[in-house]
Amino acid sequence: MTQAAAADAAGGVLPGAPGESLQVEVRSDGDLQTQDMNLNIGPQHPATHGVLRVVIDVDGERIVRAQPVIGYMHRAFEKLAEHRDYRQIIALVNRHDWLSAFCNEVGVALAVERMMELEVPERAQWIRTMMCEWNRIMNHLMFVSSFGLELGAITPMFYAFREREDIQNLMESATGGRLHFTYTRGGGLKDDLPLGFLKASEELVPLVRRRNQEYRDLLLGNEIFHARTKGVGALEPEVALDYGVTGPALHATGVAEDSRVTEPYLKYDEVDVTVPVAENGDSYDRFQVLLDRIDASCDIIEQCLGNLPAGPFAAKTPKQVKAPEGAIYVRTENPLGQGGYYLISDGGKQPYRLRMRTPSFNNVQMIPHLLEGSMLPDMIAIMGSVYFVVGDVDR
Amino acid sequence: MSVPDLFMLGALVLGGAAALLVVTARNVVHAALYLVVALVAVAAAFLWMGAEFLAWAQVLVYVGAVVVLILFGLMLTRAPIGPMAQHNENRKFAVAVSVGLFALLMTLIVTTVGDATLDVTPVRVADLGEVLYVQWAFPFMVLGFLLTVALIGALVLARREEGEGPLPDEGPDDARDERERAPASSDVTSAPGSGDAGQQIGAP
Amino acid sequence: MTPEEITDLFLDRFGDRLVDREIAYGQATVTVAPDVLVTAARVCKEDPRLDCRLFDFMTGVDLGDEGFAVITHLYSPEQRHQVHLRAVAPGGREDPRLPSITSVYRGANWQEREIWDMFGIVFEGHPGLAPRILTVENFEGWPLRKDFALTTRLAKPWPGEKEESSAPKRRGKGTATEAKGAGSSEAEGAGSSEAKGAGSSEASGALASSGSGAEAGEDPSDRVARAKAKAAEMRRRKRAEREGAGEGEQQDDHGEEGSR
Amino acid sequence: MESILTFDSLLFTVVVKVLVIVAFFLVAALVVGYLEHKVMGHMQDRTGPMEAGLGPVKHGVGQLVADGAKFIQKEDIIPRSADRWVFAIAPGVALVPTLMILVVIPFGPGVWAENLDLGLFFALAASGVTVIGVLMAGWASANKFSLMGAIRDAAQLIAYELPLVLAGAAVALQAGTLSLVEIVERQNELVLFDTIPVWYGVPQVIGFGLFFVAAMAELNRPPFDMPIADSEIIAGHMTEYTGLRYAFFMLSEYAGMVVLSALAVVLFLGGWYPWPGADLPDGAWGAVIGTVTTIAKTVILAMVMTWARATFPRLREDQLQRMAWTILIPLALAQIVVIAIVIVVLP
Repeated sequence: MTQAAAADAAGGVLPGAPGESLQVEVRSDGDLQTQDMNLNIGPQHPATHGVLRVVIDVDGERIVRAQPVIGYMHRAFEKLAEHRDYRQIIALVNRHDWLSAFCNEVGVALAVERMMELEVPERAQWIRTMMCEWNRIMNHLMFVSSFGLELGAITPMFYAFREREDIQNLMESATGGRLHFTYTRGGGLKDDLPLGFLKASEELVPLVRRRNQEYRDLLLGNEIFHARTKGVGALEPEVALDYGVTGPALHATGVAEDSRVTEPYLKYDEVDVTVPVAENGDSYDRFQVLLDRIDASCDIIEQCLGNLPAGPFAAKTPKQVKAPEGAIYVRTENPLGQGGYYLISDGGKQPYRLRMRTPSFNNVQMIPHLLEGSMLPDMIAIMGSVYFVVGDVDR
Repeated sequence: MSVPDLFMLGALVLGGAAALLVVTARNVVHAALYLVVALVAVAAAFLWMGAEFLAWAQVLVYVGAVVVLILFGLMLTRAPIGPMAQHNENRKFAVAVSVGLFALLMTLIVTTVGDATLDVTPVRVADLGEVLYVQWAFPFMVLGFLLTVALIGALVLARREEGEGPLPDEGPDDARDERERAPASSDVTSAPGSGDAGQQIGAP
Repeated sequence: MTPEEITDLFLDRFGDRLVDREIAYGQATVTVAPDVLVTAARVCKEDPRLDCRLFDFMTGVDLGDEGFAVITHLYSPEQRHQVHLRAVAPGGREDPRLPSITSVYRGANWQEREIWDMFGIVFEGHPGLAPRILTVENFEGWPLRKDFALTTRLAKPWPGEKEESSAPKRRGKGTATEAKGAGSSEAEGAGSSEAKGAGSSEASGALASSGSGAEAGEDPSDRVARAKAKAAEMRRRKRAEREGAGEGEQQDDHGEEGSR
Repeated sequence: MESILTFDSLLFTVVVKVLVIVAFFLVAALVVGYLEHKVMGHMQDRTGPMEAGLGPVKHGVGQLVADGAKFIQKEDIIPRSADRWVFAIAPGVALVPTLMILVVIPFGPGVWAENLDLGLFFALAASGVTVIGVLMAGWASANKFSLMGAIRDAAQLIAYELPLVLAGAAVALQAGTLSLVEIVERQNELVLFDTIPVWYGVPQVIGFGLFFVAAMAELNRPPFDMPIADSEIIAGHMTEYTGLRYAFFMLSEYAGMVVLSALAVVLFLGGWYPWPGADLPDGAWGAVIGTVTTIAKTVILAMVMTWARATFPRLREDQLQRMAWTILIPLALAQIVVIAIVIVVLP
């Protein structure tokens, strides 16, 4: 791996320390002497979605070497999880990918429930499914807006946040949270849906659909957008699988691996789940898949609304949630890709080990593969379309 | 001494000082910036002598294009901040040559022009156009043709370098093919280009 | 392939090099000897019957005295089956070492770096484990090992450690008021509103969040008073902490207050 | 024609002209800046600051004034490794050429500071000097992002100066003069097919488009804002600037919008005449109507630039260069040839 080799060559020290601001290295191995400039994109940079740092070497505007540096947001969640009981972990896993809080919650709840062989009421499962999809739309709107912004189109940001706000209000009415919902409990949900939630949902779905079409027109219908994204950062399906890239980035390469379909959880086996795919795996396709996924989520929400049964919203659980001894791996299709919790229990109140498999970690690892050889402005188009949340990378 | 004389003197002093600084500055970017001052002072001198067109052409071509290219090239290759140690062994030789050249030119100018008085009535652009496009139309066109040939030749040279250069070719990606050697192409095309602009504007 | 077929396949292929096989929750875990780990990974990827092309994740596990194990999860998008490939690192707790599978899966690079960072397991043949990927460069120790204590827990033991029965009385009479369907609504069909009594929904809310400090069936004014008392208590505790060593993470304070 | 700002004393005239130009420069930049904020805000379904006002007029009109006051108070930071004096004077160097162009722009009959024989040439020459300030800022900041921004800006300017100059040259060709005042006058006399009075914007619609696009590229306006692309190189040459110096850069951007829009109005949209072939009354009324007309047209063009900013993503640097060298410049040259032929053939 080039980045690791680079770190080794530098004696394990990454280039770009504060003092060497304008030091440039002269390469003399070719006829034409050019100077590679060493640039630190991040940890404080407008385009890195948080504190991701990418050390790049540029030759003019072309990136010769790229090396992501992560860990600036490492909060030791896996260690903390070993010192929390299961209901506290639900509040904990809200935090690593703050844009997909509900989907994360569901993952850990599913792991515990499956180990305890807990029967979750139908209603709770349907509500969870619906909430996952609302959360997915919220997440995708964020990336739709920020991708436009990174390419220099400021307007989609304001538009998408309008819908995001509506969905946030909707979810807040049910969960009490705007970002960290903590709505799931082992065996069900914290609370039933409030009055008027279904009506509001039903009104919101067509609105989101209509607005989604607007984004399509606004961005996908733009010549400059095409020029900036088509053929940029094309990812091959084999490489994507090799790196463990999942989610929209994988679907854009034509691989329709989506655990909602291949390994259904919650009520995904009872609804029609469309997995939008594309062919080329470039930034344009990744973005298109993202927009299509919003529509697909709208479909699922409508089905959930139609199928929502009456009944209890939480199962009767023992006072102390204790997973039996053993290990289980639960995969969920999070908005950014496949999320997973590998839970090893020794029968106690706390997990013995909880491995958080986050989509962003694998996605970011793949980024140098796309960056090397591309241009500096393409870096923005690539990093903005691989879709990651830095908290999800570092955990 | 009249007001124009004072201005002229000012321009000469400023330009002379800037020109001296250009060669003595220890920082190559500073030198380029002093060059801007020197060139602007020359433009001012042209202006006071009634050669308005020449003055603005000086600004457009030399300040707006040539110096920008110099700065551009410096920054692309290396533009260290702070003074540089200059290990130029030809320094004394350079001084001798420039002093000699200056003396030669001054002698030539003084002997040929002497103390002739200058007519500072501004030249109308229309007259300039008349001279360039009617009286000297043929030499002007030859000049334009030569510049075009030079332009195309430079382009051809730059192109070849791009294809066979030491840059590793990394694949058939379209975006990669588009990377242009920006300094080379702009270098080649813009200097004659600015001349082009001058031609067109001079048209009556 | 069913998990049974997968374990059988490994048994055929590796014989006595297959240390252990286990099927739990429909997931097959095969433990191979460290020297065949790379081969096993290659088999997973290239054997057409397995065809696990999606590299999912790797994780280390602290096994106590036995040392450490590393589990690699692999998945086949076409066949929709998964394999947990497990290997116990020889070298015990002092010098755990395993061969690197970066030559098989590119994605293993960062995952192995993370395991090295967290458990100190050295992967032989890895292009470069250093610098530490998640912790800071000069971090000492291996944080996810069980003998690496969480500082906060040293300063203040986990409140939830106490058994449920010894928890304060105010834990609520949740079970008494378990009105099973009461909290649910008659939300049938489109647009119908969910009518429900506030009190009853709270009861089952407390039930669902088993012991999350939810107080069911109590007078609201009581709750307000207690919330105030709790806030005062929190403030007092924080002040005491500040005056004391001032260490310990604030976020760990909410032991029993939980998520409410 | 004489400028209305001409008085008996030369010195007094000069002082008045300088004061008027600087005042107009500041006010125009402020107004266009405010309009951009508000127009873009409403396009984006948001209002922005609405409370700050000047007296009874609200709708956020006082916001930019307040921002200006804030900029003045802010600490002026010069990075330690920066080249101090170059860093310090760079914003001024970037600002002055824009101010200079304003000298030759006629706003109404008699409403101009100087009617140079070579007005157009002067304006185009001055507009090319702005980049020196940017290069100085980018280099002196001792910041790699600044340097990249400056280099991009220089490359962009070199590429777009040509279409700008060539589009202007085509107008000069048709008008037969380089004086901006005379260009406006001749433009108003243009009658197509002996019946339809039109401005140069109609026969030279390609030139107008080229000029406008090139002007936007020169001003680093989106979608040509790579030199200050915030998501790529933070803010390009402005990265290290704070306070008043930063405000200077912003000022030169907005003033540049005004100046180049006004230049486009003068060259292609009939200057101070409200409609083609119009006749303005002599004296003060004509001057007032003419000035209002010019300013209105200028603001409309500036708002088109704002519209583009709210609509388009950013182009890539190489795409921009490609566009300049392979589309705009050949188009501009072809246009000049066509116009020259037409002028020779048709008397």
